[in-house]
Amino acid sequence: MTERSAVGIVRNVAKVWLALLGLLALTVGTALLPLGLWNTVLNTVIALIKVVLIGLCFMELLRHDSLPRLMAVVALFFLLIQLGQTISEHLTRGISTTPWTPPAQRAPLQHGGVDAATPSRRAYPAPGH
Amino acid sequence: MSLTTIDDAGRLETVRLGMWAFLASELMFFGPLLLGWAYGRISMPDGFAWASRQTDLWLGTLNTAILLSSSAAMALAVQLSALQLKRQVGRCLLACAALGVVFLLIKFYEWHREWAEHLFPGPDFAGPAHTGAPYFFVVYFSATFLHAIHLTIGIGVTLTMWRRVHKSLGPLPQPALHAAGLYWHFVDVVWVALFPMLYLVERTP
Amino acid sequence: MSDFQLHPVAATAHAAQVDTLFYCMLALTGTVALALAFLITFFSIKYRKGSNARRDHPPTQNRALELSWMAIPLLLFLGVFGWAAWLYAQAYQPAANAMTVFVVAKQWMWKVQHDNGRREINELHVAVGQPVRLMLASEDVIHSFYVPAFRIKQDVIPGRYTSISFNADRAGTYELYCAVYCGTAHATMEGRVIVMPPADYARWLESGDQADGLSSYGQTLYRQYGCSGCHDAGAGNAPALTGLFGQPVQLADGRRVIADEGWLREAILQPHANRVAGYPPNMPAFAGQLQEEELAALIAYLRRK
Amino acid sequence: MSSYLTEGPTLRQWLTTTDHKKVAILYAIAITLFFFIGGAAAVIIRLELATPQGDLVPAQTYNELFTAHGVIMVWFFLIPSIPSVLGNFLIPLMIGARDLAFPRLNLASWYIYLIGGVGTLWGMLLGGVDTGWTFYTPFSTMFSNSHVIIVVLSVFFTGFSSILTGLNFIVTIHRLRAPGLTWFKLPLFVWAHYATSIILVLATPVLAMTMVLIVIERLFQVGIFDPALGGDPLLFQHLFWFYSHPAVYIMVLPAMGVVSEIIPTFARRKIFGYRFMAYAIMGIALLGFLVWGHHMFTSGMSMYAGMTFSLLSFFVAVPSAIKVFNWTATLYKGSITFDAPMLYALGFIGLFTIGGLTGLFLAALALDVHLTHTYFVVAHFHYIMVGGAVAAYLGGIHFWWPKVTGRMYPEMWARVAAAMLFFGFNLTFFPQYLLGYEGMPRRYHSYAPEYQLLNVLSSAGASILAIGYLLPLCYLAWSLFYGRHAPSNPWEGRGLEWKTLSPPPVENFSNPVVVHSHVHEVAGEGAA
Repeated sequence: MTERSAVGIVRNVAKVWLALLGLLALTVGTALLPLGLWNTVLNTVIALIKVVLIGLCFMELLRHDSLPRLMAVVALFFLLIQLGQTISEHLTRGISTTPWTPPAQRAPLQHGGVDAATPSRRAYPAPGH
Repeated sequence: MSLTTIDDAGRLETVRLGMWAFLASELMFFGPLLLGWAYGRISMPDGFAWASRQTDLWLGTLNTAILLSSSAAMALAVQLSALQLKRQVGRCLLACAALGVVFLLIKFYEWHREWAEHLFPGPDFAGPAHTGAPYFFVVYFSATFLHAIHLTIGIGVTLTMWRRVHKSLGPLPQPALHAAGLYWHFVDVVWVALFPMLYLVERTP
Repeated sequence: MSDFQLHPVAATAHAAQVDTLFYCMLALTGTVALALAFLITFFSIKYRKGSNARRDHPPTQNRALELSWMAIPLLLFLGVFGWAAWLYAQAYQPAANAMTVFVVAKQWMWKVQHDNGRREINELHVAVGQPVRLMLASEDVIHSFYVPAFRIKQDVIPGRYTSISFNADRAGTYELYCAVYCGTAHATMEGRVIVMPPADYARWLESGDQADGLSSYGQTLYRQYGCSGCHDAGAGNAPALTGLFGQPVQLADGRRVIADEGWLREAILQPHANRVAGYPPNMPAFAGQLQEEELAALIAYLRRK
Repeated sequence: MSSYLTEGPTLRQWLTTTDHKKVAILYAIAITLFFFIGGAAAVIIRLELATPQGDLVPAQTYNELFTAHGVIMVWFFLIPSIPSVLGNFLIPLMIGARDLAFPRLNLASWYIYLIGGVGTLWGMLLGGVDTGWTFYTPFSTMFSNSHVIIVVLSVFFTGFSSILTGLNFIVTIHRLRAPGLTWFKLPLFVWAHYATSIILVLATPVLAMTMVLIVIERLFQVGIFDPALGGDPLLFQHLFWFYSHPAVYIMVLPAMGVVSEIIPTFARRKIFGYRFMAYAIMGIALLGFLVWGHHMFTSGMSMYAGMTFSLLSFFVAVPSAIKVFNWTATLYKGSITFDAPMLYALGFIGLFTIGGLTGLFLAALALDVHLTHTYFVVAHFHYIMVGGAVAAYLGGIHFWWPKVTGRMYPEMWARVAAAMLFFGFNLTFFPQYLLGYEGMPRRYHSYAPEYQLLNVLSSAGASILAIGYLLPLCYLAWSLFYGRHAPSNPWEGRGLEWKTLSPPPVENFSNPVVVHSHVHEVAGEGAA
């Protein structure tokens, strides 16, 4: 790290802090608009910008040692793998009940959500000792 | 921790690397909650939107601002420590811990209200039971509670660092300060992700 | 130690195809394993310490060799993958004329509901050469419907339908197992699939306790629960259900779905999340009100309607 | 110079040590204990299965036994075995370091492990758990009446021991290598532990959180995985296998590392294709994260996801194949002796190959539909985990026994034990492949009579296996007191660990280590 003055440090941190608060205001502001799914997309993008700001400026990911950067990237990569593979399985699940139907007959998504109760489930005795 | 072959600068990088490995692990730890949320957001959008509207937007926003500010204080403490400004570093640490405590108090108040409004999932849940709203609140309470535990640990660590800085006679303990700072910022990063997930799903019906 | 046999009975065409794949893979992997065993034994003897084998210039690297024993297995693997995936897709593809049978699993029994209302427990009677499509539902934990002689297995999950198809081509009695651990008596959650010649099957279907057909039981429920009040009134505040089954439906949230068993089940239990475009959201949710068997009956009725 | 064993000999000093070598021994004692507890459960299971009727123990007890066997063997023996014992002891020695990067954290990992282990045993003593080690929901959260919470929390807790060990290894391997010891001079044992550590650090927390979610769902009866409140049981399986499939590589990568040290040593030549071996290790660690769904082909998950997972599973077999071929090629033009470690290593190659090849059957979709949830799977993963990982662990224990204890083990007995384990193992588990193909589901307390012949064979093999495991316990204990004193380098090994005394001094090396050329021709100025 290069030698810096205290004033310089305070000024830099203050800039980042104000940017973060600005982004917070932006994300809350857009959340009040009825954009449906786009709310979530916007929120995610803004949150990512905030995370990157904190990572680079506060957590000093730009320091000369590259290993922490590698760690952060690898962890994010595997987090996305987990999320991506599981969610894509979930989204394509309904299709599997009628596989290989010609495209004309195939609905884009036949899945109606899995949130249903099985009514009598507790009426049957659970295994006991 | 005796390391005979590593000088101080090397020690700092070793500790930073160790801390980052730990944070990578912590990030994956929150993964299942993120996945659970994404699953619910996709398959039960209405329930999630309804449930998200029950959270207190203004307290959540305030809390986010508080945590972002605490992170800035922590960043100041860590960066000023390189200049050996002992008093200023101590004050920043104290401010950081204090903001953390305020965050927790507000969070406790929110939980208290949500409990009173029967938003805790269970037999007397106040919302539509079969729409995914209870599922949302499972994620909400689990995530905020786990975050609060992390924050409590962070406050403890920060106060310990403050004591060490306050009492130290020699140069400031750079590696320990950096580690504490990284941990604090990570807790902040988690909240930055949780805030839109829990408070901002669809505020307007 | 009765009936010991190394090769399990194959009672469907699919089972025979799976066996072919199995034995081809056995030959392939067996060759590799034997070749390795031979090489290790041969080297061990030839290059044992003190032997007078030549040991000049032992290789430490050979890129061509390494790349070739990466590429060759990879190509073989891709072939095996394609073959197995194709067979897998076939197994889940029900024939057009498949007969639907509802199977409800619970700790620790299999309850079977035939189309004509005939019910059985821990037994499933089917006819030789009649393609069958099973709709599987669970009332409690995860179970798995496994018939080794058909080489099929499908987990049965609470909260939604899963399905599997088969077409038995040999009369006989075959074991049915629960293959996913489901609690204390898991090992005794067994049943039998009885494959009969068509004539015998027809006789069996008509004999026994002649309950009402599954769909007429469904019709009773349809009236009982007040479905007919809106759906048959033609008042326009609920979609008509006649001829609906198997047709595409446009939903209010923009999705287009096929009205199959899985979707109908969801639409009955969670009408708001599955509202048909152009209709008001005034149907009550039946989640928590209907038993799996009642659902099966309702769907069987809608199928006919 | 005094050895680490004579320094600080009181119990109190042992329990507060931060010396990586002593912590390794603490681990060795603990995991040996857990191995024999888990093994005892297996003995009762095999006795019960000798007859088709469920006549030895009640069904509920049987279910608790296979759960205890699985939980203890996976989390309290296999996962910590090679990394925490051999890795802990050897990584600093192999890279010329004084200790791990965070020695106190290392001791803390052991205590965390121990607390988790005691918690699990406590849960078993209270009456046990009947969910199977996979804790499938909603059975584990809504239906089981056994002590799920305490065991699940213990597993959660033990996870942190894994994470901290992995973190320690990563930092140590990055930061504490001796000058001149570049990445491609590292022993493959170190490479394997580096890859393992990445999995430990990144996969274990997912299991930990999944366990927390089980506790939340069970405690508050809210739906996360239970469909009654909108949950999805398959979500649990995704999360569980996201950890538990890479966990297989946590067990087997270190085993590959051990074998990659033993074979060149006893063939007296350099390993064939060092770089490919190192790449293969990293490749397995990476691909191992992408294939968890192959445990769920019949679970009702999406067919397209099934095909993706199946394809990726075939890819992960390629680096494993490279390793087997390269070990075999290392024998070519060697000068081979057949001491006990080498017998274990050769046994490892054979058993791992069979386990790996049968894994291909399970990766193939249509075959998996028939074979999954049956004894075929049981046989497959025992070939990898017991035939592979445990054989390599025992081989490694024998190989480095002189270095760790300063004593030689009795060679003849060790060879007998290695042979007994090989034959006992095959007799136990090969019949289970046949049972699986014939359709016998796993976790069955009683079974159809036509399966009895193969079950009897399996139980007979298990009795040989049991003696094969007790034998090393006896003669290794004996050798601690009566064994021949070991020289610094009894096997003419070429790694850095052989350049110091047996047993090593507290500081590991008397002089700082500098590596000049390839690791196998070290000109380090270690103690001598």
